[in-house]
Amino acid sequence: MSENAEFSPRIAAFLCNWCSYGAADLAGVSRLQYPPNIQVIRIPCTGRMSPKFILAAFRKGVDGVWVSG
Amino acid sequence: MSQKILAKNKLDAFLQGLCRDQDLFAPVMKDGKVGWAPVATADQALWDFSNTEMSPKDFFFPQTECMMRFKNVQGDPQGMIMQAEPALNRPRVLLNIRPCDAKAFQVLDLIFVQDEMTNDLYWRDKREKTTLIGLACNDPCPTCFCTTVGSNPHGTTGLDVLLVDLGDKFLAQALTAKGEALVGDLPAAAGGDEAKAAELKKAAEGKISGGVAMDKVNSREVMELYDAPLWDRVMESCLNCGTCTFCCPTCHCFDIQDETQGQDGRRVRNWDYCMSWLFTMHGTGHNPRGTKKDRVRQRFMHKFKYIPVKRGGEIGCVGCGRCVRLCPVNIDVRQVVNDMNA
Amino acid sequence: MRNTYVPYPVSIKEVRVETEDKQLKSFWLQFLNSEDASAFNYTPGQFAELSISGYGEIPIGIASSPTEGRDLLFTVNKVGSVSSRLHNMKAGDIMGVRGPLGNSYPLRAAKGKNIVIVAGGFAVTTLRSTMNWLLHPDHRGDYGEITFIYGARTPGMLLYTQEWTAWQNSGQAKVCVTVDREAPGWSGLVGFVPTVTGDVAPKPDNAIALICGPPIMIKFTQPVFDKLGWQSDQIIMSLENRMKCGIGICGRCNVGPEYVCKDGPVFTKTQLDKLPREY
Amino acid sequence: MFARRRFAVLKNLLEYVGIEPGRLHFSWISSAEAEKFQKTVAAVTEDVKALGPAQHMIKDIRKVA
Amino acid sequence: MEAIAQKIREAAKRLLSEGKVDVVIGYAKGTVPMREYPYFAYTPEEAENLTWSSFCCNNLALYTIRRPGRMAVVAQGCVSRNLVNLINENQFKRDDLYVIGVNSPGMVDRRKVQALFPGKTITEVIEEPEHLLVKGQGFEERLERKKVFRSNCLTCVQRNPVISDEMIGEVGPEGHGGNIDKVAAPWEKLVPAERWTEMQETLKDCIRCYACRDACPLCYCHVCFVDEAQPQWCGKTQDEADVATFHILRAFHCAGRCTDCGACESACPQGIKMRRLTSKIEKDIRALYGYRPGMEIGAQPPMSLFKPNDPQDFIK
Repeated sequence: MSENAEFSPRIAAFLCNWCSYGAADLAGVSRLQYPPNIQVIRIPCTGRMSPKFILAAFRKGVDGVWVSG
Repeated sequence: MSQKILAKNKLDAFLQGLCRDQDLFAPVMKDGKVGWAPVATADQALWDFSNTEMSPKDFFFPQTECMMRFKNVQGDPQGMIMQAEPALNRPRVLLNIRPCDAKAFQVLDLIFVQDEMTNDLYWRDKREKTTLIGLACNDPCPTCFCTTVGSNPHGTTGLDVLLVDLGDKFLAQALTAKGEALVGDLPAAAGGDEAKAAELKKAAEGKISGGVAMDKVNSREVMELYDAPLWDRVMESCLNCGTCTFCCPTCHCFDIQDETQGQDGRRVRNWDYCMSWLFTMHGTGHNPRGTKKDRVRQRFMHKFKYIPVKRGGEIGCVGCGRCVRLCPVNIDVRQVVNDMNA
Repeated sequence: MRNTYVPYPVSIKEVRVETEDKQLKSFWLQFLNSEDASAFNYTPGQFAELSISGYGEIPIGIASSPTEGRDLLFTVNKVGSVSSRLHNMKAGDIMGVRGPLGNSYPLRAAKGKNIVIVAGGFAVTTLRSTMNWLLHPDHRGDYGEITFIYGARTPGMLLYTQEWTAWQNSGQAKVCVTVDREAPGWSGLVGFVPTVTGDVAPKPDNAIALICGPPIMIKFTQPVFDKLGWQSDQIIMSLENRMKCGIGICGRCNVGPEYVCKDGPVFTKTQLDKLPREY
Repeated sequence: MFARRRFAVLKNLLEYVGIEPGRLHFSWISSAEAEKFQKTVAAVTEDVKALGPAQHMIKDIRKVA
Repeated sequence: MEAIAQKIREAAKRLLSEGKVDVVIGYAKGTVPMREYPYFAYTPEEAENLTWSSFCCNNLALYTIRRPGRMAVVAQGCVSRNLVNLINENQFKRDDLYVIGVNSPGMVDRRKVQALFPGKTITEVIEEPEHLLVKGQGFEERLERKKVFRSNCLTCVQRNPVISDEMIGEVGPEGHGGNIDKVAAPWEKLVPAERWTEMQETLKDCIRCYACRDACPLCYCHVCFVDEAQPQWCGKTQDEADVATFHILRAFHCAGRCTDCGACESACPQGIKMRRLTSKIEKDIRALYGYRPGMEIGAQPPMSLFKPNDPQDFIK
């Protein structure tokens, strides 16, 4: 990446299947625009979320992690 | 080989010569612990210490070592093909290494380099490019037992030069051609110096109080030792942690793993330890050394029976005493071997 | 001096699904460099580390015989991450092979003898290699009677069906293939390997037995051989243990002082009787 | 709800070891709140962007080891 | 100290000869100075080997996990709290356990003692009521015991066992005068960049031997996350991200359970101060949920509980 290019972060988004994933779906259907920086990982429930996932995401080089129930 | 004298006020000049074309390492005091670090002058190095906290084996067998790299792209002409990492580019000198640790490298040579197939180039390359200047122990610790496992506080095995501290000067014994080249220009020792060194050696040997007896271990069959009842007690308090194996100068087990990051990939080896249940676990779920007892027994059997059986009587222990000092539950190898020998 | 940790690059030439449960696939591998192919000199019973960059290595017995040419055959059960990845690979993909490793069946020392081969499940791989080697015109004349006993759970789990059918039809060997239970469309033998071995009753005179299979099969086959008067040094077995380096250093596959990867995987029963059962 | 306690402790711990607070976000969004989703994505992206590329906890295998 | 040791031996002999328990788990004298080790006495004769001193740094609660039969455990405050933890986590039944309670004198950090004699070899350490007499090659010195306590002992709040079936010696005062809140979470006062550097500095010598995990009575998972292979959560290398992953997650798994017994630091062959991480968690759990682990049988562990009004300012 060149120095001048605007920094475009990579964000791992852990979304609950029943809540935020549905919201993401609805946002898509409703044609709501949002930044393309998130990579969505669907989890069955926020209760499935483990700190291991968050650290693994950072280890793999993401710039931020977002967990949403 | 020649016996020379290295005056203590000439140490800096000697060290300057050593680090001209090579990387020079020596034991230093860091945060109250004795460890290895690069040095350039004599006062940076330690000359009066018992031994380094950890063994110096990671100079030849780093805890994490990249073996090969590859381009992680299937379909690219060079993709997925492993390329070995380049060899060490600068020779090294390890100054003030203890004779027990040097001896350990010779034991490991027998394991890392056996024949054309079992020929660890990573180990060999570093061994061949490293000169070992030993410092004889005049004051062995209470946990040292080198003389009872075929080593010696003034031992020369595996060293290129042995220094003996005579008070105001060192007696420098060249032991190999490499060593001769380093000390050849120093003034020759007088008969009295050698006699004094011999006295110090005798005194040092005399200070080693505890030890192990190996005669019955040697004569007993593998299965007799394996089935001996002592293991039920030895294993009881063991935590199955890796302390004893990681601090040990002769433990050499490792694991090989692949790692990828985007288009880069590497194959890397890490120290591994027989105390871990994962170490021998099969893909099917079967584990040949499934219990704590199996694993504790493996470590002692490996060092004191399996290695001697396979390597012409050489013992996989040099008596440095590190595991005795560092084991979190004080499992004392001397007691274990003496129980094996009982 | 060659760095023996670096695998030879090979490409996958052909993939074949072997069993009905699709857990076993065979891979024919072709060396990318012809000098590597000539350096890879092996004999039946040896194994190699299959290397998949990014995943790791697995030790697998060589199922092809050197008499079949330069390409190598491996039959792999899908269990861990490396074998699962391999099962997803296709013809043309690049991977690596490191070896040949370990010792081999003592076939040259057994010249002039009768040979009994007992195989169970997918442990038949190195014995396929052995059979092809023995039945090759250059070698067949050196041996007496050859008996091949092979069993699997169901007909669909039998490997190399075409090959053993051909051996059967050639009349060069006595081939007894069995499945555990009656199955539709199966007209061959039914019963466990130890039972079939007892029925075939191979004679111990001037013979050796090569046994390879799951521990439970070996456990029950041994008494059959004992009963028939076989001596421990006539019974030869191949072990499997977890391995990494494959060259007798890394410390995990040892059974007592012997490293399965280097001193084995082939041991006589006489040797194993003196070793801990850490396999 | 149990997760909330876990997240609270973890978030504090990661901040404590020097991971900037803005790198780790939590939110509750119901499946009907598409607009909140849109806004939160934007807010999270802004926060992370302001911090620049991550410096810690990254494993770089290209380094010599 | 020796009087207490004698009483422990007597109690153990009595329990074993009466057949009340199958084993007494206590400490025996180590083969090197300042190191007592976990000892298992099965017979009244073996009970003779039990000892008690200020070098009993292992947490014996560890050895009760998955151990069949009836056992007696020599327990000071922290060990008893871990026993309570294990009972609350259903690892064994209270009835199978006989607690031989002892007031903890405060255990001594052998590294602190050694640090006072750099490069010298200590050959013997003799216990005196308020002092330690340290002997070595060519030196002899008397140290004030309190100056060389393990840091966790200095800030201990529970020196007496919380459960005991038999108390050896007197119930002593609680605490050693240190204030945990003053020393816990030492990196809190730093800015983020410094915190990360401090953690790297703290962990730089880690050799990944996992002695801290293995010495900890909280760590009894059949498969630890560092050993999981598919997927592998934590690489095995010495890379700082791998080392940090291990320590952060290990600390996190102690949340609401750590009794600050210090067994991890005492076990570490490299002298790593991993309590700098766990003390933060211990402090948070107290601040957020008002909980101290292992103080009461039947208490619900905070991480398996929630209240509607739990803090959630951090959630958008």
